[in-house]
Amino acid sequence: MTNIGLYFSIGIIVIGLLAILRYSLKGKDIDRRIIFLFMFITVASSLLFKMEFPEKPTLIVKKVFNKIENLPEGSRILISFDFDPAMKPEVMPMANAFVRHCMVKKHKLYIMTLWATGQALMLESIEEVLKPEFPDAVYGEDYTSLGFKAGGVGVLNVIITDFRKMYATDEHGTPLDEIPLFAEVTSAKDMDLILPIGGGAPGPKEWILFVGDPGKVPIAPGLAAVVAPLIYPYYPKQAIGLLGGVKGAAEYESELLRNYDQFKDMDTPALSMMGPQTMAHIVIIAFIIIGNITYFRKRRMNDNA
Amino acid sequence: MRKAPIIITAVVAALFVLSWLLKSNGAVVDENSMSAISQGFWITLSAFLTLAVMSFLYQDNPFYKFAEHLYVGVSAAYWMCMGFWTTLVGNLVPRLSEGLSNWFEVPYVGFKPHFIIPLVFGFLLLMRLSPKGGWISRWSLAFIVGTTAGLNLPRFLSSDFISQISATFMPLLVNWQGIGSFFSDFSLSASGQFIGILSNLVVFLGVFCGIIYFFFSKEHKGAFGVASRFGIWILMITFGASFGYTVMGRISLLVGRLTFIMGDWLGLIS
Amino acid sequence: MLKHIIMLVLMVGLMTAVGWAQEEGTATDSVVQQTLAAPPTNVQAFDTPNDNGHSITIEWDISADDGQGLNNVVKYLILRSATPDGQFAEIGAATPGATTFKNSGVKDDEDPNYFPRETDFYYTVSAVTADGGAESEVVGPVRGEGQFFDTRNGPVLVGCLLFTIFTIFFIRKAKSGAKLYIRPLAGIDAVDEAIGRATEMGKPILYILGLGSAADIATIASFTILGRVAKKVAEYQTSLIVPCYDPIVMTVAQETVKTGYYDAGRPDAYNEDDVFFLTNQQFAYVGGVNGIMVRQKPATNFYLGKFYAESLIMAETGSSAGAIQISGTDEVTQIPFFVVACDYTLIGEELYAASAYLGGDPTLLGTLKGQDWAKAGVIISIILGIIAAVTGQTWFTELFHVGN
Amino acid sequence: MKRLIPVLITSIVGTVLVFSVFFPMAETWGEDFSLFFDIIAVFAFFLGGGNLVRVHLIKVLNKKGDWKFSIVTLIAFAITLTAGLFKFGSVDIAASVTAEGTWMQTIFNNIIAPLSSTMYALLAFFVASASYRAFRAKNREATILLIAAFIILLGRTPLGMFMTGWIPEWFSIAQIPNLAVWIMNGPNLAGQRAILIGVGLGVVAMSLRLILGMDRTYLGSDHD
Repeated sequence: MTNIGLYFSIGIIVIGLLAILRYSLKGKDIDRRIIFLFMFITVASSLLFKMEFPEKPTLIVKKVFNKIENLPEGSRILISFDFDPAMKPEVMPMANAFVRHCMVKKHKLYIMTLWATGQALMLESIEEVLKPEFPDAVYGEDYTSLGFKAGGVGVLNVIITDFRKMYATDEHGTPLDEIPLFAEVTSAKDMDLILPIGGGAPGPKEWILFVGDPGKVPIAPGLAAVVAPLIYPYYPKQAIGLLGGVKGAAEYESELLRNYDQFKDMDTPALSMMGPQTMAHIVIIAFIIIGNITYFRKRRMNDNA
Repeated sequence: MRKAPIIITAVVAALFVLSWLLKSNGAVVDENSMSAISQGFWITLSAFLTLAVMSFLYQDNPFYKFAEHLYVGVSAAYWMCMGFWTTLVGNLVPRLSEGLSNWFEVPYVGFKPHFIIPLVFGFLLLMRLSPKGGWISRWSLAFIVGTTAGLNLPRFLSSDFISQISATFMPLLVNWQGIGSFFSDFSLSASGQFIGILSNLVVFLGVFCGIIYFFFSKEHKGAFGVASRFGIWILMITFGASFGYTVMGRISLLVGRLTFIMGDWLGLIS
Repeated sequence: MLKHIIMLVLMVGLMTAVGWAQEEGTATDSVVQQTLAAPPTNVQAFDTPNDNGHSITIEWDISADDGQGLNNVVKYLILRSATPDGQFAEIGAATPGATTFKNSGVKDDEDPNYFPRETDFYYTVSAVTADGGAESEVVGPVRGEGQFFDTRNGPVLVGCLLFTIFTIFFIRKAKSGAKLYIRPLAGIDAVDEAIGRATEMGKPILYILGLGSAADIATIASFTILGRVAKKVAEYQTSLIVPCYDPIVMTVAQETVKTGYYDAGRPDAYNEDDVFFLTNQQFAYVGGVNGIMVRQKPATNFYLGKFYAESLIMAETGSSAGAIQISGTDEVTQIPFFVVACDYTLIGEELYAASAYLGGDPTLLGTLKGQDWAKAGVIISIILGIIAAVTGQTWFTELFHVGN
Repeated sequence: MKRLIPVLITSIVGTVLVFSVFFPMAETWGEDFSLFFDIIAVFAFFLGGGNLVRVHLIKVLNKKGDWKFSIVTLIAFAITLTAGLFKFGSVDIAASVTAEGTWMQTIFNNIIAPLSSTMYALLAFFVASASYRAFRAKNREATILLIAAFIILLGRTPLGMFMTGWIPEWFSIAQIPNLAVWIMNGPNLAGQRAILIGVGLGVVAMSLRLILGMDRTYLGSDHD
């Protein structure tokens, strides 16, 4: 049944593209609202009729996975949710994959956010992934959350030397000194790995500049696609690896699935998002080609005239 | 012609109510969550707002304007509240007043008199709202500017300058094993020397020529011009690559929204 | 110039004085011996280098039964006491295989996690098995002491000083009237052309300063270019629209435009309402700007300053409205969108250079020269660094080593 | 006078923060100033809110432009502010503002989240139309840009492997996904680094000018 729907919608898209191609051969530009409509149909139809593709992890993602995999049990890992609902579909899968991986490896998890709008998303990850999937995890002993603080780099500049000065209490109002996870932790330098997830400022770049570099803490950022190219220069010295966009997240999810049987039923939003992604990419590529045909046609017609 | 907007508004309102009713009917209720009616309302509102924003793609219209103005008001207040509770109550109150700390149930750190400074600067900043006292808010602005400058100067010098230079120090020849193996393996793996050497060479030349392109004291002629030409090509590859890479991110945002509309709201996908 | 030096010296003096006037503290204690696993050997405790004094680092060689021998070590415990034969208290643990531990704490003496400086401590490390721990010999006394200078940041300090000297030298040179050459940029010629086009078409010019604050370098560069554009606009008698995102940016922009009109000799043509505050919410701002583009159809759009995700929406709307577009930003993530959607783009630093070129302000020109010298330094260092890497001279790379 | 004091403030604050990096003894000062900054930053949110109310009130009072929509903004602002400051729906004053069951959580999940993410989602459409309209091989530079984007677009999807998966392992660089990875690690890294070094220098130079009091643009004019 789904196959029929899928072929049908692909058919419509292809016929539509051909019609535009014919139009563009006359050297005319199409209204951009038609392009908008195409994008809508493409993404909607490929969502409706599920498509999934296998993912092979690239080296840069594998390095992050191996780092978490090979850290000794009980290592301290800090995850920072530096994003808002607008970036959520892209980076939330990474955050959840990191949480799962850290918990299954029995690392100690420290969760925080530099974005006011990240607070609710941080909670969502704790409530919907961490607690139900790892019911044995004890708050304060296996994981803790510091919540949001305003100030961005100002916050980072303080926690690089002293957590308690910035956070008198955790998110629930418990003083840090009463939380076992903070018993031996003074500053962000005591972390074994930091996983900043985000795509704006303050975000992964600030973590590298203000915590990773001065404190020599390994950083493995999970990035929205828009900033990923920007973070490449920091790899591999200042960032041990990175996850870029949904594809990075999908590769990480597939690594988790491959290595841990217990995750075989987990939801894999990034992997399932790769279907619509692929279709949309193909349509965009088609539009680039059509655009160039129009351009050369137009130029030829002007030359002849 | 004046009738059209009224009809459209009426139709949208009717659809809104219909969706509210339908969603309230099917809502899952447990003891912790809100009532079915309010659940139905909120999910309908979310869907309405999503569609209102998307309608901008066709053209500007009153629904979009409504959504936009709502967003502006709500988000400004949201940031204020978050800042108030986390930073003012969380970091300032415990250093100034024991009574207030107990009232807000935050652990009192002890009286730190110098924390009156940010309080004063904060109020000075608000003076900008008054027509006459605007000039004094510059003191706070100066504090913000000074902090940014002081934080940025050493960090950018260290991470974006010195570390970036030393990251470019790469041996151009990686484990050379003779010309035969050099030309026999064009793979990306660690054993592929050709690509390893090519990558190092491209990074070196790219950084070198890119910096030459951004060199403003000399006219770009002769050898300098050639290098700067190559520099702009490398930059163009960079921009093309970034653009291509970003497309993925933008689409996932759309996927996220459509999943909500078609799944959570219309129930077409599970 | 003298003022700046005096200010710097005063600051150094102040900071040093503060550094010496810091707190002191107290401590705790224990000793037992057991023989279940071989104890760790060669234990050393020393003041952690390059810190504020509130920590001590302990290092040891792993127990003979850790990963080898009986292979029964489950963890190491680090114990501390104020006297060599007093009560030793556990202060931390390390995983098997670990050989180092940092005993650190907070500077605030009212905090339970306080770690006192300049106080003698004795340490012992215990290799713990399921049946109990085997303690090493006691080491100490050792005390945490604050270092005056963080040597790991040596390269940064040197870089800082060199760059400051370069910059001040060139600013002074520029101020003394020396002609400093700056090469012409493609985007700059386009500015005048675009203003001329708007005049011919009888349509307004739209100037967007971006989302930055008045302290952002890109915004400041944009102000200079805005001044130049305003002057030209006044000369050609076209109109200018400047919607602002930040109220402070708006006041500065109003001044800039007004000055431009004065310089062109047409102060009467200046209209305060041309430069106005729109809103400081990202997408609401985009909505407003898009509205202006669609309704007033400006012939030329300038986007110069700090931009984020809104860049593409504005540039796309502008180009579909048929405007010539000139853009420039140092926000690297947005440059590709501008390059694709606009006619001219000032890439990153070119924006700063354009403002120095157009404004002719000696401070800007001087800094630009300083930056160019620093870039020459980068190129030389990279070449030397590669030669050093090829010939295996690691000391050269070490010169650029920042951090631990 | 009106200019000297702010310039002095900038210099002192900036210098202290720079020094706290190099001299561990001054660390406490660096921390305190960062905390001051965070606190003043919250007042900047208040200033933003205040400005918003002022602008929209003026619009409503003068009945200017879309003044009816400004009422929406003002009401939304007032309701959200009240809900947040009084923590409506919260069981415990120490709990976070957006804790489970609070009004703020409802507002966030059902108004802020859909609005902000849909605003961003519009970008997907604009990216598509920009690809169509602007990615044209007009000259050499534009062609290079186009090809790079094309390879990355293909390489980031399974389509790339599908098209070039047959190429043997020893020449795997020609497989599009590998080529895409190589472009990101090679030329892209080089280009980004060149820009990074340049912009980094610009930021350093700017910070230096501000700390030394040579740049006062941010203060605006003397009369306001």
